[in-house]
Amino acid sequence: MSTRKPLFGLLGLIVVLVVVFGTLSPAFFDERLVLFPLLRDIAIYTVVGLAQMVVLSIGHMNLAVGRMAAFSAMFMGLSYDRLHLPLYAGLCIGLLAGAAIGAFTGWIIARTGVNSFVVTLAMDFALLGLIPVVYTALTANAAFTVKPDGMRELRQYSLGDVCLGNVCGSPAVPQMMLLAVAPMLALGYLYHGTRPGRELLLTGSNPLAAELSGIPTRRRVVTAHLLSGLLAGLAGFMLAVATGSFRATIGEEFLLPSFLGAILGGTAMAGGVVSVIGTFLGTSLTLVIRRGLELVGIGLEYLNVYLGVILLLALSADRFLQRRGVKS
Amino acid sequence: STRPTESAAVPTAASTATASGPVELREGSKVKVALVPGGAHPYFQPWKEAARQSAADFHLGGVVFNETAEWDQAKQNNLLDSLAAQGYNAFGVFGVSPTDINTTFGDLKSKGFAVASLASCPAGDTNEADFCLSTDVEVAAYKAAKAAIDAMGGKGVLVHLTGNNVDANTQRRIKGVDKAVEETSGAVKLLPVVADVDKDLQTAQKAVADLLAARGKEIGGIVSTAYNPAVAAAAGVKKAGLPIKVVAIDDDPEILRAIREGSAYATIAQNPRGQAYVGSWALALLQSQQCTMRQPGVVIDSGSFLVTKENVDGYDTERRKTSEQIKQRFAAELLSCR
Amino acid sequence: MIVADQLVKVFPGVRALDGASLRLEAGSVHALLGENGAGKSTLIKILTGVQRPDQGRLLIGGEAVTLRSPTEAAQAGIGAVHQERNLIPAFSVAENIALQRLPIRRGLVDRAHMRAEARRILGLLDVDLDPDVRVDRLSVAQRQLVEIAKALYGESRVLLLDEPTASVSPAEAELLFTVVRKLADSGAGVLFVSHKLEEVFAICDTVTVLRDGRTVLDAEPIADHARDDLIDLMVGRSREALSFPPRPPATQPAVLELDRISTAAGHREVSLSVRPGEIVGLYGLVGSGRSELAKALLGLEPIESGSVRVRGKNVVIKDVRQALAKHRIGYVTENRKEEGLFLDQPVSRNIAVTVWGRIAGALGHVSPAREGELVSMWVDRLGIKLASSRQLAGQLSGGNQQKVSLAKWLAAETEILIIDEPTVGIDVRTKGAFHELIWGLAADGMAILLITSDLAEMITLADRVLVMRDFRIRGELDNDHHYDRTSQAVIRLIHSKEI
Amino acid sequence: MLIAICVAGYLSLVVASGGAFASGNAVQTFFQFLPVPVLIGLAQMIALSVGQLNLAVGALGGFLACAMGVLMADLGVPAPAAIVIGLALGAAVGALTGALVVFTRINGFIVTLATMTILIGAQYRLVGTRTVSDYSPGLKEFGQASVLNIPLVFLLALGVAALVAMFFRAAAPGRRMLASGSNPLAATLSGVSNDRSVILAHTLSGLVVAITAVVTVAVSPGVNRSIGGDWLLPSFAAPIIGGAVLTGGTAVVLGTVLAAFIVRLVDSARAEFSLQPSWVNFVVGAVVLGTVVLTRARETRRSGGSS
Ligand SMILES: Nc1ncnc2c1ncn2[C@@H]1O[C@H](COP(=O)(O)OP(=O)(O)OP(=O)(O)O)[C@@H](O)[C@H]1O
Ligand SMILES: Nc1ncnc2c1ncn2[C@@H]1O[C@H](COP(=O)(O)OP(=O)(O)OP(=O)(O)O)[C@@H](O)[C@H]1O
Ligand SMILES: [Mg+2]
Ligand SMILES: [Mg+2]
Repeated sequence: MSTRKPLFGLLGLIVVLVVVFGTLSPAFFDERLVLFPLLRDIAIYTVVGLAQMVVLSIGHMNLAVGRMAAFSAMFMGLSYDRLHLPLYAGLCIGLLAGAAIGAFTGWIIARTGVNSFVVTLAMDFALLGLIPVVYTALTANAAFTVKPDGMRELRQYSLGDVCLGNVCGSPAVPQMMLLAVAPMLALGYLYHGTRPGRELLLTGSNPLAAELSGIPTRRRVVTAHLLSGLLAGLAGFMLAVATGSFRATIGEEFLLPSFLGAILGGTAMAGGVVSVIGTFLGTSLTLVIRRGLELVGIGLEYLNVYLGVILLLALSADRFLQRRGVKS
Repeated sequence: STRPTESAAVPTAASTATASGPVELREGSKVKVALVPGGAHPYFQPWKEAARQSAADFHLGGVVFNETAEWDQAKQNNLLDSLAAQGYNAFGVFGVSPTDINTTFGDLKSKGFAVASLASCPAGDTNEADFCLSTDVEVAAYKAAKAAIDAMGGKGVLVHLTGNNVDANTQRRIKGVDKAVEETSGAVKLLPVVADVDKDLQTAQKAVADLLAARGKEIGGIVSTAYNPAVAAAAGVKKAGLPIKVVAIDDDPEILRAIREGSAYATIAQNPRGQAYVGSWALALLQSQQCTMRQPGVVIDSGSFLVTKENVDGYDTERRKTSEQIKQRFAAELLSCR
Repeated sequence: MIVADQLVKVFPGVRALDGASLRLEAGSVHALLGENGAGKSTLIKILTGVQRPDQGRLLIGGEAVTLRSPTEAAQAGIGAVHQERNLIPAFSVAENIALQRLPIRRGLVDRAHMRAEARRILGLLDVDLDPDVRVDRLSVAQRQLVEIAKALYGESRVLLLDEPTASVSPAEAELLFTVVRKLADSGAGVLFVSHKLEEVFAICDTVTVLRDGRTVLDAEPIADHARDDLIDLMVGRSREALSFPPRPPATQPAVLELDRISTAAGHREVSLSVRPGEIVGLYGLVGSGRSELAKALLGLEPIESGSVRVRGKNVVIKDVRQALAKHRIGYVTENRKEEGLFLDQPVSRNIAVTVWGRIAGALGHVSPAREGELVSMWVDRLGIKLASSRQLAGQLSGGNQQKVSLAKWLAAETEILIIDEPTVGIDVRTKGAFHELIWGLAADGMAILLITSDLAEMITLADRVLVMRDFRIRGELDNDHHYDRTSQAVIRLIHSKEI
Repeated sequence: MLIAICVAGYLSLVVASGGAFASGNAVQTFFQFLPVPVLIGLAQMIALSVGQLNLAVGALGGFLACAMGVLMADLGVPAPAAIVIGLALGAAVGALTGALVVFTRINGFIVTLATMTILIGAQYRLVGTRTVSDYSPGLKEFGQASVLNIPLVFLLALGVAALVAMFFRAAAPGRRMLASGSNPLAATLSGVSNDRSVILAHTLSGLVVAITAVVTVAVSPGVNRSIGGDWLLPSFAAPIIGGAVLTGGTAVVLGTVLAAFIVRLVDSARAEFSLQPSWVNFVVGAVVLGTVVLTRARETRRSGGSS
């Protein structure tokens, strides 16, 4: 059972869909208006998917991804608004906050042994209570609207603005993509090349056997949730930069896409199997479908229907071809 | 009835006498207007009709109504980009997130499009769109609370039901209601606001029922500044048979029906049709380079109207008149045209 | 009555069956022998409709059939005990037995009938089990008995038993054999897979031997073959003689000492010690508390009183990681499926999990080359049969899984090793190799505590044998590796009234 | 344990409200809004019993509620016929979902997510942004009716819960579903078809969602596209707090009902004490965690590993 095959399937699906949508609406290849924002979205939601993937790797879930992103973004907003920190210093503070809340959640799970679903759900509610309190106390409009230097550039600049001599990158690729590529590389290395990463997978595969093999399973549970909080925070930052302000509603839409991206990409719900590239491709697939439908001009009457149907058809076709491939 | 307040700009003020005469759109066929609400909501339904009508009346290249933003600012931004890629070049937008929408407007403007903020203005003091044509939500909420307080006889206990607590517009509505209550200097007591009950009809219904079960006897009036709680409050009060005055917002058929049968006392109707119709026209003038805004980012009130059983059948006439006046005001004071 | 003709079954990377044939006659007990990974279980899965052959035919009563599911096989009168335990933990014994065909009355499950039927079958096996108790409350051996009862449910004419005695005590196995004989005498056909050749000779009439998925001996009377012939046939070449060079008596001070340990699990006043270079056997009937003692030692069960000394120092071990990293103690579990293996993970990771701590560099980097080297070394040394080290552990044959479970702890290079039932389901040749290996480890100075229910194994390997009953040590004897003498002494200790 | 928390919670509310909470009207209001969480919890629990998830509970419920509303209000279909159509439609969508999971082998999570998206779209197609309220007064009366201040719809939900409990306890298909959920391989070897279990689970889940939709149509002032939008998380929370396991093999009907009860208690407390919504969220978080930790602490240490 190699894990390569489904990934090629996903990639193929994406290519086919891009070609179809591109034919139906040539505007699909508009670098500035379509590809750039599409890739920016893919970057953001890939990070969201990774935040879920790391907890799925130990067979847990994080229902508070969105709210952890908001929590983290709140600290970023605070440090820009109150401490007037530069962009990346604030980012670090926010990421620390995200990692802390994630680690705390993981610690509760490890200590009590209560199902991660329940703990993260409870954490979601608690943060849902906490965050608005802070925002309404500190801001007029439930958002930190200060824009530190560099925020606008980060939102708008593409690789086209990065040149080595005369060779410039593609203007279709937002610089923000780098913020997704970095954690992808880091996680890929973690899971494939290092001891803690593999221990996460084994903890997910069979917690009892992991414990009996000398893996510090509790510590791994904390690690996974810490990473999840950290990545959620990063995604919150990226979304805030992309939309304009650090607000309480950051991350409200993260929950389902976080699972969708990871699971489409081949990460197992039961734990033990992850795919970083898969998460990227799974996320891309869903966003390409949505963007394509939008460009073809589908109204709300049909948008969601088509979205679901195309997803099902595409995946069924993929499975069908795969099975044929195995047989022949 | 309610008295106009100082903060509610009266749109009719100086619009009849114009120096330059009526402005006619000369060439609208190159202008394609996209009307983009924050998501699907009964409030925006009149935009659809207005889109059709303005396209016909002003011979525009096209007017599209697209509600697929699904109340997500990132999705809305994408949608706007997609529409731009499809050739739309003028945008009337209800921003999902009032604190973020200026960024979106800025992006659109920098790409050379005409942009109007419709039905809601950006939070804060600046508006990066060419103009903002909307009800002042704070004023609308204030009027609603005022109406409820009047109906209660100026004293008693009032409750405010509203939507997403961390939305800037919700905060404005809360302010509006608070202000109306403060003006009674203690005669009316306001219970803690019940927010976050607009997600779905059942949540709203449950919140209303629990509220009535716990406090029904003391409550004299309910102001709902969101759709689902309004529907639920009208039904809940009717079922409980309590003499509570319900004042709703907007004029969805369901709410008008409640007013007709008496389960709701009044509603504050806004002017979505006018926003879309006049907005499209002004956008076309701007995008076709025929006119420019004298004062970019200006905020124009599209009007709000108290609807009770008495005027439920006639308020729309008044509203249409208001729209016409707004159009004249654009011509007279807001635009500078070649 | 049932014939498999030239079956071929291919898995990615392996030809599990490659022209395997089998003729099972009514009224006989037929042995199916072969090394680990020879394809025995695969053949049984095909006969029960769990898997479909890629080529070849199945004939029942002379007619070609296709079995599409276990239900169809059951309808054709075929019942089976599969190698892996397959019970629903939260269901009662009775319901597990009857799951194949739940009795229905008025649209609902007829529990009274189910219970009565379960009681009848358990009675047949002379097993005293409450049909209403949940299966997850049972010990490994009891579960095995339930599986056997399950196969007998529904009056099967053909009974396929895949290592049914792997983890039951000799007495219980005896009972099973009586039932099997009775069934055969009444005209049923029984296929019996076991790595315990004594059993095979005791109850089987005919024998088929598989090697690498091919039938190399086709349904011959077992009386025509000597034990060593059969082993040669399975292995396919002459075996090297086992060598157990004498080990010098262990003289160094004990590295592991338990002093009057009492645990929450129920152990009372348990004392024992193991020296470097010594193999101490812990024998007892199933359920006597040996595995739980090992787990308590590793911190998985609370120790209530008494002390544990490692290398002379009093220690409190919190978890396995500490045991491994700090005290260099390892534990090979008896329950490979639930506690030993990561079934959905590659074999390489299953083996390497204990060595990462040792080979990881900065930032926890694990060198793939280093890891691969270690893994392939242990795969070779234990003769683990696999397509590649990236194959998932769950795809290995039962015996090979057991080897992986052991390899993990051998690779860990601990100084103290507790081995719990190491050779369950392991073929004769490998068992010999295992024994040699364990012997060699002790000779190299490792302290070994061996828990096994296989008395022969115990007597082959142990220097001293401790006998446990009801969570207490009932006595200790020095082992002179003389089977009859020692076994009698052990049995006497087990059944002694009080000490 | 859950029962103790329920009773204690209810009593303390009664005491805190100075007895008002025990009054007929308050009791009726309390139970009026319990059937929906109970039923969606059960629908989810049925899917969980075979190790599946049903992300489409809310979307299917909303779609069916709107479909029945439209049938009655716009097409003039009589209420009983509309209900039968709704129930059949729910079961059919469930069966189709199950069949998709089985035949395409696509992860149930993805399949139900896709059907969820489709159903949300369909619901919007049906009603757009309007609220449909002009339907069968008889049905609405049923929604408001009660005996001894206990609403009929609540009794209906209890009846469904009892049937579901009975199904899992004593009916052969129910037992087979649990076997599949608990250990698919063992189930296969015992002649249980996991595929059939999965299809049956989705079908029943769809049917229970349809019953929820009927209740919703009966108790709501009207139906619109927001119906069902907030069901997803509660549908998981109830069975999981009640003790269900995500990997399958458990059916905890009583636990699901009690968990829904606890969440409803918090709701009522919010109104009783005019709590800020943010505080309510805090309280829900704390109560959920507290309940589960207590339940967990009571369990013997020996059973099972973590999570
Ligand atoms: N699902 C599977 N996928 C891949 N390979 C498999 C699978 N099942 C069995 N195999 C392979 O088929 C071969 C035969 O396995 P089988 O289980 O039949 O052996 P066996 O004779 O029963 O061995 P043992 O005595 O160890 O139980 C082994 O090499 C095994 O790895
Ligand atoms: N009938 C039973 N009901 C419940 N639990 C049982 C029963 N029989 C055994 N057990 C469990 O098994 C434990 C003893 O098994 P343990 O594995 O420690 O013994 P063992 O001597 O190692 O035997 P084995 O050879 O089975 O490993 C008991 O403490 C108990 O928890
Ligand atoms: Mg086998
Ligand atoms: Mg044991």
